[in-house]
Amino acid sequence: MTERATILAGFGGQGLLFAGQVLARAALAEGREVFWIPAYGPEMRGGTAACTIIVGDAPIGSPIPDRLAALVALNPPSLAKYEPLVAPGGLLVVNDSLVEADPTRADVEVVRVPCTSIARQIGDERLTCIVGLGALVARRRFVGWAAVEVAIADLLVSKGPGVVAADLAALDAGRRAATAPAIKSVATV
Amino acid sequence: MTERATILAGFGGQGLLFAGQVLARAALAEGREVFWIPAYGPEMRGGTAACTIIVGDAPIGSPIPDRLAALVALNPPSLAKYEPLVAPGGLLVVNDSLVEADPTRADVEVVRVPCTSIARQIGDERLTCIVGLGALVARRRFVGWAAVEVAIADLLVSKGPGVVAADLAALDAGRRAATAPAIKSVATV
Amino acid sequence: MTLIRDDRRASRPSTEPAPERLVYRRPDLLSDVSTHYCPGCGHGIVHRLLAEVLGDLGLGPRTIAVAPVGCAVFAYDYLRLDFVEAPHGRAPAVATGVRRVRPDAFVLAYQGDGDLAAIGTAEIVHAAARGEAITVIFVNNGIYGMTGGQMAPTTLLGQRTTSTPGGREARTAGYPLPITEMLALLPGVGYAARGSIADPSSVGKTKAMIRRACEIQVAERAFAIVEVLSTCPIGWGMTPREAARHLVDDVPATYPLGVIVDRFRDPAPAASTPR
Amino acid sequence: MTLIRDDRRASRPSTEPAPERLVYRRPDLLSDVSTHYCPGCGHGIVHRLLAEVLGDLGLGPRTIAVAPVGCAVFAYDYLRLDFVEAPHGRAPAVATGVRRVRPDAFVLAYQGDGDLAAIGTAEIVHAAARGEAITVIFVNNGIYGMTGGQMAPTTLLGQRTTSTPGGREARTAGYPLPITEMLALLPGVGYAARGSIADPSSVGKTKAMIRRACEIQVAERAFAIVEVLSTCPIGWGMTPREAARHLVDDVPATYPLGVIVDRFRDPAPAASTPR
Amino acid sequence: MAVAAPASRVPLPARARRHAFHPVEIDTDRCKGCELCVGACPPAVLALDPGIVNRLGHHPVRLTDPARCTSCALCARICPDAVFTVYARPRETAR
Amino acid sequence: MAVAAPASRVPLPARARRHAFHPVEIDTDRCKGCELCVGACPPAVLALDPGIVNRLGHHPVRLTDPARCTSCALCARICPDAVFTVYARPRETAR
Amino acid sequence: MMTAPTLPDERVLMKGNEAIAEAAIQAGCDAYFGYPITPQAELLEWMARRMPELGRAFVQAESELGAITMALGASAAGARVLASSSSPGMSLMAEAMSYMAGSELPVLVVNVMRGGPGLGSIGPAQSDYFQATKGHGHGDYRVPVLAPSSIAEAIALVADGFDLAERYRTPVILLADGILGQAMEPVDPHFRSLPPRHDDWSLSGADGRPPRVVRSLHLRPEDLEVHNDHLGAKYREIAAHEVRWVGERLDDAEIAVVAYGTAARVARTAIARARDAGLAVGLVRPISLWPFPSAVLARLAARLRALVVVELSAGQMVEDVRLAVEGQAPVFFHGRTGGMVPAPDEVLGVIRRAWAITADREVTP
Amino acid sequence: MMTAPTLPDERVLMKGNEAIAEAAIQAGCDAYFGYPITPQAELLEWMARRMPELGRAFVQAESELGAITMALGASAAGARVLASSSSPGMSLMAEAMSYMAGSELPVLVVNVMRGGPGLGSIGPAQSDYFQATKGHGHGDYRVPVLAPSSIAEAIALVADGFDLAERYRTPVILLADGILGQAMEPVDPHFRSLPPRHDDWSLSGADGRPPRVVRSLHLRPEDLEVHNDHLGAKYREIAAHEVRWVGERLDDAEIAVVAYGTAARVARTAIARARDAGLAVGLVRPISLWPFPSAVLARLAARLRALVVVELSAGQMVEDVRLAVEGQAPVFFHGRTGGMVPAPDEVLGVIRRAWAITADREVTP
Ligand SMILES: Cc1ncc(C[n+]2csc(CCOP(=O)(O)OP(=O)(O)O)c2C)c(N)n1
Ligand SMILES: Cc1ncc(C[n+]2csc(CCOP(=O)(O)OP(=O)(O)O)c2C)c(N)n1
Ligand code: SF4
Ligand code: SF4
Ligand code: SF4
Ligand code: SF4
Ligand code: SF4
Ligand code: SF4
Ligand SMILES: [Mg+2]
Ligand SMILES: [Mg+2]
Repeated sequence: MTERATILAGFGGQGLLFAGQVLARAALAEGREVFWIPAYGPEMRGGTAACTIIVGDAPIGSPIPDRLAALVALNPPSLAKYEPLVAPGGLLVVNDSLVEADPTRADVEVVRVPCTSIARQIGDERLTCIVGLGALVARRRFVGWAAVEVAIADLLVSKGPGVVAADLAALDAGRRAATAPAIKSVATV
Repeated sequence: MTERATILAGFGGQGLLFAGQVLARAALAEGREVFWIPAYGPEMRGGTAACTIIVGDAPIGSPIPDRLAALVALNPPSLAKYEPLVAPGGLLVVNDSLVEADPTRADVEVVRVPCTSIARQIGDERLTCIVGLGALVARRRFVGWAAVEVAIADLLVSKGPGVVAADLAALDAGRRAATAPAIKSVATV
Repeated sequence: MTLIRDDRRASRPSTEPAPERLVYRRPDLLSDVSTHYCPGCGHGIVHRLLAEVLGDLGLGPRTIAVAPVGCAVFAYDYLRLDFVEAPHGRAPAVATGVRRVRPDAFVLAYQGDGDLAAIGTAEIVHAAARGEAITVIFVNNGIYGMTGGQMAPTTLLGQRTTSTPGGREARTAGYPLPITEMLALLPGVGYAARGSIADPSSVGKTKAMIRRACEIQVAERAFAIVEVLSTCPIGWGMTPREAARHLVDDVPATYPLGVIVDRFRDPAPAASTPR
Repeated sequence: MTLIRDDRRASRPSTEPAPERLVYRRPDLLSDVSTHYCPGCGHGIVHRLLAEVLGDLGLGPRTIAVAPVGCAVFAYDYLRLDFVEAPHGRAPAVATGVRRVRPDAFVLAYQGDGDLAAIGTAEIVHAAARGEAITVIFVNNGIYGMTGGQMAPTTLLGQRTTSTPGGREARTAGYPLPITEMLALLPGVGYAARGSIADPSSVGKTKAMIRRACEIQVAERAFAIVEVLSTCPIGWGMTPREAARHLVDDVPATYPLGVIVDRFRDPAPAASTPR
Repeated sequence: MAVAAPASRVPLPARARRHAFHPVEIDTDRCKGCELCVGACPPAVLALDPGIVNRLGHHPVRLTDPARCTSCALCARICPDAVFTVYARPRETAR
Repeated sequence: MAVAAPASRVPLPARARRHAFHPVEIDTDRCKGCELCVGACPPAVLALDPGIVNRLGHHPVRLTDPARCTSCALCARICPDAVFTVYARPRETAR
Repeated sequence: MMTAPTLPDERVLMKGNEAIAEAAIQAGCDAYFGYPITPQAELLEWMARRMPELGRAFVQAESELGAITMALGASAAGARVLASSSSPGMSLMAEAMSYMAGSELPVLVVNVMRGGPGLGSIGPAQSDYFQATKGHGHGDYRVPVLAPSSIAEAIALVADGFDLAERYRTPVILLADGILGQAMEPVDPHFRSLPPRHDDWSLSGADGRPPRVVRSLHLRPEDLEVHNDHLGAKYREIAAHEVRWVGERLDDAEIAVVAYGTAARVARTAIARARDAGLAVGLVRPISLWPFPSAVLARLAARLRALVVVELSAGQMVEDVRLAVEGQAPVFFHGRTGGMVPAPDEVLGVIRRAWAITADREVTP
Repeated sequence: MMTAPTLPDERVLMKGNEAIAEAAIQAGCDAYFGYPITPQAELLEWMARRMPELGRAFVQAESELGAITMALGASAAGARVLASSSSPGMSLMAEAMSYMAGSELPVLVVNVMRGGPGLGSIGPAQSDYFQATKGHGHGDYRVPVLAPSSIAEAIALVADGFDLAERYRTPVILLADGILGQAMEPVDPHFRSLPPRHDDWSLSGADGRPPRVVRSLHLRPEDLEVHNDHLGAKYREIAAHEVRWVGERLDDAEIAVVAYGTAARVARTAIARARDAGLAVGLVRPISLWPFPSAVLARLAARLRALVVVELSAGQMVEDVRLAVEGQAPVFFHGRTGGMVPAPDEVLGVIRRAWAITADREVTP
């Protein structure tokens, strides 16, 4: 199967749904099949939130993946809830700013990125998930990097170049954090 | 089968439902099984009305009889509507005051009784159907005459002796009309 | 003799010349059949008034009417108008659906008091709140006629019905509902009035109200309602003449007659003292 | 410093001695959990006031409460009271059912404005018309919070919501519904008032209204309703503080604050001028 | 006693008006005998006809004294069954 | 940057009050950072703590200057999350 | 009509609607909520008179929505509750029925069925079978449905219905039709009474105990699934223990007519005529429509030459018969709709046709 | 979310609720009536923005009762009408659905199903199958039910739904679930448009023609039966001509999974895994739930070793499958409820079990 499923999960206000849309739109631009779905519901408001994106080369089957290619866990409950779904060899991006605990899985690749801190440094906590997305795409090319950048620019065109620039900066910071050896080593702490 | 089905039909205001109850209660008093049902509905209000009574010796089967032992038709539409249901050899009491037409059936016993005129003479058109009932019971002892009289007295006990007397008079007038040879001959006109 | 002059107008549909010396004849918009209504039932009078007014205003061919569930469910058999049947109480919503897709139609809803003031409370309140451009004829006979004379929200205190055999008691069965006064509070309501059909003179005034309620829809595209106090001799256990007398003597104490609001004549609603 | 004195009373449930110098503490009837409400949501304040008043009056152990469908659906998780969940809009009917079989209970219905003033219009009107001895807390935040910020019947003209993206227009979406004024017309309504939770002083006044609405049920066995103007920062697209400001500055022009009727103090209802 | 009469028999045919003036035509077959018109008629010239039962089972109303009818049409105004057609007395007789 | 703290860590333990008087206890874990209390506090001694993200994901409110707090309880009156416990200054210090 | 309250010793004539109402009263019904509709209005009217006399709760609600949610509230507060309506009104109760099933509230709801769809007619019908037994409200739930075929049986099933409702914490539907509602039959006036309702979950105020909550919301799907599993287990238990049906003349029958309620009475007359004509025909009369007597039909089907289903509908219960029979025997259907009731001779005709068509089927009665 | 109105040439990502709304608009929907409810609120919100832009009718009603009866009125007046809701709101539409079926009014109604019963959860579910296909409202009527399994298919079925509704003068239900409503998928933005609605019975004012009446009342049972017979004939015609289903990998299949909508997607993934594991499994995906593809299942069952039914319910469609199969092959069922969705591996497990249990059944694929 060529389907690759990703879950982005954390607090509301971390920009999860938007980051998911960026990923979906990038896949669309590449002519791939894609499926995007938020965890919807009132309990999500101000509480936890999540978003699933499945990218594939044929129409997507099951909308609820049981074998995740990647998980971006931006707060502690998300890690606890979704870690078991990650397929062996899958990627786990953990928000080092808010998640103290270490993942329990040994058969997945873990990347710790201080997504919240980075987002704040760029100036907006709502960029947290874009940072995570940068880390994800840096490590798993489910979609091309350029397609992601174009998707951000397209989706934010009405918000003006400043916003686009901030999002691209967050994306890139995530990429750098996920590829810098210092950060990578966190996974083994 | 020991079930005997009767339909009383005519205008609202002729006392159909009450006459039906009299018959049902008489049967009950005799320890028989009985089933009473009005044709219910708004079209009945001020228009035509009907009431079915089935008397038997075992629990009553079909509530809608297709073989009537007797029909009391107090206005023209009733005769037209229910005449075909009368079983061969059945009894047909026709209100001579309002029904000009003759029944078309040759295989039933027809009795013409001027029910409305008799009721008026007694003083209340609402007695019309009791007159018809008198004629019916005179010719077909589905229930005993005494049981009918007792039923009338019981049902009207709260209305006072005057009302009971009027009803009994109507009942008896119907009996007499149905047994007087002059009236009976109408059936053959 | 205003009444007669009214009648003469009513009997002259603009399309054909008035027969010489004709004072009153059955309006053309009434179908040529007998109604199923009980003797003396007020619905017959209200139907006739509607036929007269719509005829006078030439609205018949533009009218889409909504029939209620209640004794007037067969209104479509008696009025020569396009009709749609609404589920019990939903006539104002059905009328809204019609209104929104037929901007040129004259939209009429006919409802009884059980239909409008009980099960249909939400629909009438919100059609009024939206200022839906419809005309509602609300026939209040203080009872559920069709189902056999049970209490309606409008039933008078003390009134015996088949579901208040000891007379309506406020403690258990609540108070009569002045729903037209409630609706009159809403800014979307262009016109709200209460008439009666108790006697020929009331009938004439009610006709004028119905006329105004129709004109308001056409001219102002606002919501208009006429509550018509009516009789249900059968449900009330009275002769038609007793019922008419009761309607004159007893009912208006709870439901005062008159125009409650006419926002296109007098933007401030008449002060209404609810009981 | 009435407010503080109020608070001190609130913090002293009659059963245990007041801790020395305590000015305010979380009322006992509030459960020891976080709510799911968004930051700054007015429901939290109203819940707290209810907990305080019921605690003050010692009504908690007698209360059977009815939860609405709306953001406050989880009220039973936050208030230590017996609770039954009503289908959307039917809380007054559910409360009626409870009322009729539990004469000794204190019966409370909590409803949002979509719940009470839209789908539940018939139920609230008729519970009020019956003079059902229940107390209704009606949280009017002018929007459907739970389903994502759509227009409610109470939404202000011009207000943008997810279902009035260009702002509510009377022509197509109708006028704000002054339902509490409508209810106040009904003789069965013992008490109807409108408060707000915009600032601490309004909160205090609202608490007094809620208290009166509870007392009326107990003492007079009449229907009582308090409409609480509240905020939905998420639905309004505002920060909680902006929302509170909007509630002070803009909302009362459409929904004036104050007691609309208190039939056991002043049998003639206060003249209310609806807009 | 008369039996229910077919529609054409009882109401006054319109033509008849030309000969003896009748201010009121009554569609007898539709009358339900409610007597609202009876109560509304100022000169009291309407009454039920107990000798007739119409197709609906009612005793219909009858104009008892055409000469005293004022053509006021109050009967028509109140009749729930729109049974009446009312004519004013022709000018030559009326004035 | 501090990670979300367990409930016991941040709120001022009740015992502490005996030593240094703190007029206001804040159940930090339940605070949603709405700032309604911040706006309502007359001496403006409440503020969000940007250094903390609590279990709900919010920056909770903090009493910035206990000494200037008047124990007016307006914060408690407005807080939708019933986060506050307010004490009046003990007599010996207050008067 | 008749006044039963005095409880005479002999049989009395009672109208179906009134008998049902009085049966509920004798069974200890604490509260009634309804809204007028033909052909069940007399039930409400009986309650309007009797309940206040007895100091019990009666409310004529503003609508069926109001009535059924009042019932919901009263049941949650611990009362034994009756509500009643007829077809269009039942449709309006769909949402609340689903809520009550989800909240596990015992309420007995009477549907005196009339012709549909829509406003239809007020004649007797059985065309709400699907609604009662399957898809009325949303979600996975079932409601026990009891269908009397005489007024005496209706009286008995009222008490059974309350009993079922309370034992299993579920709404129960008593499914009658216009004929049963409007007819009078002799009944023994000594109706069954039940001990007062008792439970440990209903609401009375959290006085000296933790608060109780009655609700159908379980926002986390995980929780709702657990709840649905619990409901499912309950439904399986009901299906295992609460099937009710009556067989008549089945011993030597080669054809079984399957019919309930009024249709079963017509069938009984037709069967008598068939027997007179020498045809070995019997009757299966389901009384519980859910749970449906599938097992008995499956067993019978194996040895019958045919089944003939008679309904006052276009064919609803027949689906459950087919589902039970699973092709083991041919299933014939005869239905009348809209308020029409088949005549016994009409049903006899269908039996004869089934007899003729299946003449060469081997059966071992 | 995305704005489709500009109709770009390439595929666009659209949220299911919004795609359904836009598809209706492109298909020529004249009027929309709705009431907010999760998880279909975005459908209403899309309409709130787009319909006024286009000068078409949009009303957020006071309730689902209001919405569906506004739809009734607008349809009677000749408009192409969409209404939408989710499970609890659908329950409130039961009476009006019955009226519209009786009055033969074309309206497309979307149900974006959520977990029940009662308030339940807002998670995706398929537990309104019974309601949609059988007993929703009272009386003998049926409603065509179309169940998409992807957003692109939902778009296509919207136009088909209007078309069916108008050709047969009937309400039609589009049965989706929370996942289809909330998800985004790429779609071709060129949706099908239909010619304007046309008929000779709807209301416009009796101008120069006799008055027309739209109604469901036929008070005389004789008349109502004639009307029901007419409806029945129409339903038989629909059943004969409008069955829609898709088969996948059935040629050599020994087991067929039967599933619709979201469950079918899970099944597809499970079937792929089963095939990887060497099991010959195919998929029957009903698209029209009524009329149900019974004939094809009956045909298939004769040559399969088993059928596995997967639903997001406690078992509803499975009854129709059993009814179709009539015991020719064993029918296994797997359902999740309350908003839970089975994982593909879970379904794979059921397939494996069915495979194992039926190992000794002779089949001729
Ligand atoms: C949903 C529903 N509930 C109840 C009924 C029964 N029903 C028919 S008419 C009616 C009320 C009639 O009262 P009203 O509206 O006052 O009209 P009236 O007959 O008095 O003119 C009722 C309750 C119905 N048809 N549908
Ligand atoms: C029958 C039904 N229709 C719609 C809904 C969806 N719904 C849930 S809450 C709600 C309205 C909430 O608004 P409001 O009552 O104002 O409460 P708030 O959330 O604003 O406090 C709606 C429409 C539902 N649950 N049931
Ligand atoms: S029952 Fe009442 S409202 Fe109905 S027709 Fe008879 S008199 Fe009129
Ligand atoms: S959506 Fe609005 S009403 Fe609901 S919890 Fe959030 S702020 Fe409060
Ligand atoms: S027109 Fe006037 S006077 Fe003549 S019958 Fe009629 S009411 Fe009487
Ligand atoms: S008012 Fe009309 S129906 Fe009544 S008695 Fe007079 S003519 Fe007949
Ligand atoms: S008690 Fe008053 S002064 Fe102290 S923090 Fe609260 S609002 Fe501010
Ligand atoms: S009002 Fe309450 S929740 Fe809001 S910031 Fe202040 S303490 Fe926190
Ligand atoms: Mg009425
Ligand atoms: Mg709200």
